[in-house]
Amino acid sequence: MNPYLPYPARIDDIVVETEDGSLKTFRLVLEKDRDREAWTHVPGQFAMLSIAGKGEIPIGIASSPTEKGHLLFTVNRAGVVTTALHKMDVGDPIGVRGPLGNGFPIDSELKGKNIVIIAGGFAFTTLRATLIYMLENRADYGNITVVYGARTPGMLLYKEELDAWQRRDDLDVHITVDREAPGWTGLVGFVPTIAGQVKPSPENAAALICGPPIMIKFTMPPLEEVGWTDDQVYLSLENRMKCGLGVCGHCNVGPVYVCKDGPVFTRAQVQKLPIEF
Amino acid sequence: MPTKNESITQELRQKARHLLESGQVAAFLGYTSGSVPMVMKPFVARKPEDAERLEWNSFCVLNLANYLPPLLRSFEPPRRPNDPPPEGPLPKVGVAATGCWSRNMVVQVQENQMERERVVIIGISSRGMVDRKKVLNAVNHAEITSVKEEDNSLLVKGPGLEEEINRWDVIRDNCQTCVHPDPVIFDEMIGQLQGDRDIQDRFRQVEEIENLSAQDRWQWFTSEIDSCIRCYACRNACPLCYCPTCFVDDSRPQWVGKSREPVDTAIFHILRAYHCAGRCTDCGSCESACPMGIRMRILTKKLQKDVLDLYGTEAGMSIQQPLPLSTYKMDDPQDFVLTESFKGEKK
Amino acid sequence: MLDNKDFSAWLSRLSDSHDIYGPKKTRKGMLEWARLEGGQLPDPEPGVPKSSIKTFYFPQPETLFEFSARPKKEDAFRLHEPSRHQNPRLLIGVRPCDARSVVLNSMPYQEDPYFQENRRNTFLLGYACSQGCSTCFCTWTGGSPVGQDGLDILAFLLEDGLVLEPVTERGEELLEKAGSARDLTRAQEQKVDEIRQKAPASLPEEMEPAPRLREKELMALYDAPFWQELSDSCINCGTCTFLCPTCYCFDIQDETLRGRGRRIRYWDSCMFPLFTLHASGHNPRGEKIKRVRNRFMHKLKYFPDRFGPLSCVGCGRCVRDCPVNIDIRQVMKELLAI
Amino acid sequence: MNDKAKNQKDWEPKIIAFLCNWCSYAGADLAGVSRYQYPPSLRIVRVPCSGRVSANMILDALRSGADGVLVSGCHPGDCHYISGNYYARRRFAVLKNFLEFIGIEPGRVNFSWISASEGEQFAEVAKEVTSRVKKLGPARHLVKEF
Repeated sequence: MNPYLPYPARIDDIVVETEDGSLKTFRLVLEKDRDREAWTHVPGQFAMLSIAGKGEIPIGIASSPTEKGHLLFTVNRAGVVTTALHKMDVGDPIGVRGPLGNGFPIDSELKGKNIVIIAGGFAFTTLRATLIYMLENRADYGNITVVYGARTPGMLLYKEELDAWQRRDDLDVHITVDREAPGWTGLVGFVPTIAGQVKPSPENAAALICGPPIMIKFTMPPLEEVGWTDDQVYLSLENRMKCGLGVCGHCNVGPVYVCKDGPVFTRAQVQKLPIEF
Repeated sequence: MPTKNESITQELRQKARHLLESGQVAAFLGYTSGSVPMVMKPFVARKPEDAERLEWNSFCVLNLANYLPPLLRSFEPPRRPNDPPPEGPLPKVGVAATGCWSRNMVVQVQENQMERERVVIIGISSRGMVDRKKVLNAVNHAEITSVKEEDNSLLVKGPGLEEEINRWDVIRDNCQTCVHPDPVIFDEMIGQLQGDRDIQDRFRQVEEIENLSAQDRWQWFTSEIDSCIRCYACRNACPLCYCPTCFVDDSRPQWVGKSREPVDTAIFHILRAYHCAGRCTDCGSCESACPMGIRMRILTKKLQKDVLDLYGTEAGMSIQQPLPLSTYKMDDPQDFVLTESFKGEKK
Repeated sequence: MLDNKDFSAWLSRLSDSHDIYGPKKTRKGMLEWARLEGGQLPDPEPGVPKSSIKTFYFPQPETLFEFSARPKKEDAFRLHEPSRHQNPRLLIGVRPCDARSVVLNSMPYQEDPYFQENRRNTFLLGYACSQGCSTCFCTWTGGSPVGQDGLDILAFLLEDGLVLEPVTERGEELLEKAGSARDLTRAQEQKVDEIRQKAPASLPEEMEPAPRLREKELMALYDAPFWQELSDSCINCGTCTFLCPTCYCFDIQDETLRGRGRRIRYWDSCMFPLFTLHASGHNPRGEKIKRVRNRFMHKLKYFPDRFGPLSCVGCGRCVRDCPVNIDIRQVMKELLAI
Repeated sequence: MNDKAKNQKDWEPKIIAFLCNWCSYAGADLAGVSRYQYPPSLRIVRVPCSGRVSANMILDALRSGADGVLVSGCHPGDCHYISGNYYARRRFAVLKNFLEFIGIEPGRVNFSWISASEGEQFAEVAKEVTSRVKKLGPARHLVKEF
């Protein structure tokens, strides 16, 4: 079994997520029955997407393992590979290598806990996977609170699902945008501010926080104020990755490899590392 | 009786200490010795007492100008690319400079990599630096554990080895053919200026290759670079190579493969050298830094020769004189242009 | 015991079925790996060749697979692994430090099919060092100038030939084909014993830094003040990394050429700013000091924390060839003093 | 291109021609409109100015398998950007010598000035460059292979 060989896959559907077109969600289907059946992942894991002649990029898996038959990846257009990917059409061939990394501890530490999901911008992707998974296994978790924000209403991901989640009564959802916008009737304010207003209780709880470093930095003080500790907070790190197997050396932060030991770490773990992420 | 370099060392320490003590500079950039004979460590003295660690000898082969722009930036308040430059005078840095190093500083000023006002240059007229590889060849690659330097000789010792080598025999090729050993800009001098040297065959190495057939030249070029491990020591030792993203690292488009394959290695060396055209001062840093003994300096020397032949100028001789490839004349030679040679034929 | 003539004859026979390499002096006078043919012997110079043996395990570049370079066409991801039919390789004159690097590199490369296949396919006949060089320090890193780690056969060079000791089973099988081995004379036996005893003594005293560094607190080492001076002199080139036998980081890239493509991996260095640069422009190790520190911390702290030993075999190549004389021995001492 | 194709008698070289938008590209256009015959070996890349053409681009063409390169711009004095071709002239003079110094055959990399009105001239240059490159045979030195 050669871990460097991608599974052949095909683009099954493409959704333009944001108003500026910089984020698209790709629905991929593995071509071989064998690969499709063998595929299993944990929310929070990622995979390497391969475009022949362009290269590979690590992308968080946005679909939950409970969504069978396909994989979702929400991709920001940034470098060589993502730009090429954004130019691709439904039906185009693509390679998938993975799943890689550890994922959120959905079946261990998080089980039975109240869950607080805090996300900013396009870092929501693997948290979407987590949320879908938890909703499918609703009884395994306590209260679920979601705080999700983007710069503008048009930059929010998964808009239809957000609407559906807001209507559920077993879910406490707070969607916010940075500034007032025409037609927006929801919350206005940065994610840390809203998280401070929501004041989630740390009692038997875990927080999963994904977003730009600056958002994470300012989200922590209001949480700490109400008693959250670093080992209750789960973060997902992003570093440049190449092999995804903990060999090539690109993604190390001190002694850990983000691709293999992570990308999910508790904040307590992260605090012990050099700030190289 | 101290040797010339010992005297220079003393004076350098004294001047550096004074600059640091008086607060004229925030740091002084020089050399200190390390753990391996014949390899010196570029060293930043930040406190007056650090000045005592400065040393000057014939093994100061890397061009200190290479360190200047980043060192100066390290004393500036952090800012983002589009932020305005900070107000008020910024801390200065002192630096020792020979002829070629000072000329590279001129180029850096011309290319807006640093400001002349922010460096205090202690000029040293160069007596030439020693090529470690020549010394190793002289003792047939025996192990050397210590080298003692006199004004005109090196006493080389190792297990079962004790040999006196004539210093000039092992001076680097670029220093042997150096015409301008004196610093062209400086604030203070150590010792005297010696004036331009009269070198008859300064381009001999280049001419030898020019005289080969195209096929033999290609043979020479490829065999010269075939041991390249693509470590980029030549590039990183070069004060001209300051691009935030080097062409070898460009990904859109990717100009050159990054692995150790002959074509990619060749293109790397061609473009690296070519990017130095009209800017290179023949300081020899690239060659001295190369762990594999590649004489890539011959490439830049060829460019230097042609620029001199065609446009009559050399890089870094004065801040006022524009770099030869950043300027032009209406009547620059153009026999190489096809349509011009047609004209010639028609006449 | 084989005399040089028999040794050469044996190599000559082996070269029908094996690709044989050994250190030879180049025209520029440096010792470098070269293909040995027709019973040629390696040059018996002391010390390690310029390049390490990692290029045999971790070629520059290694083709991971090939594909059609038409990303939007049907056949884009019909991958084929490169054909890797090659003769077994025999490396002669490997120094014990280099041989040990293969063992260390195997730890992170445990599940790497390319590396492991190269390992299976490469036989190492080592030469014990009778004398350390001034830049050698294998005894500091858990190795020995007469060490066997990673070797298939260990040889002691005597004036009139070599004493060959099998280390692995496959080494023994190879040796069986050597034939015409003579029994050791008393004097030869004594000479081998003498090398075994005196060689380690010619090197710096053992100091077992690995366990001591493992005990130290990571961030205390990370925040040590001496990194600044180190980074002041460093030019951030890849000389140390690329000559180092235990630097194994790589980059992966697709190359395309007239409709064909291949995915290759090739050496990369944590000294290069691009190594950690995100597509967004953010760079976790954007400053030189962080990169310099990372290389040493990886070798001396991160790797030992993960796998036990240092990721360094004390071959001294980086010490010998660093253009600015950054010396890992001094870094070790600085770290141990914290 | 594989060796088999290269050995064929009817080998036609591939020549990358970097033509400036304002003069040489228009000149090439005029050559076509005026029905001047020239060999089909040129692959034209339109660039804003001959000053835009860097050594990187020329070497990239060779690396990708071009048998020859032509860079053509406005006549000195006619540059749309006043001085682009003057700078280019210095750079190319040095580059051409340098490539020959490392063993690239003279005639692989060529430069010319062709104005928008010189259609015939363009055809002539195209013929000349093609015949030079044909004489040299397929490029091998800097062609990437795997």
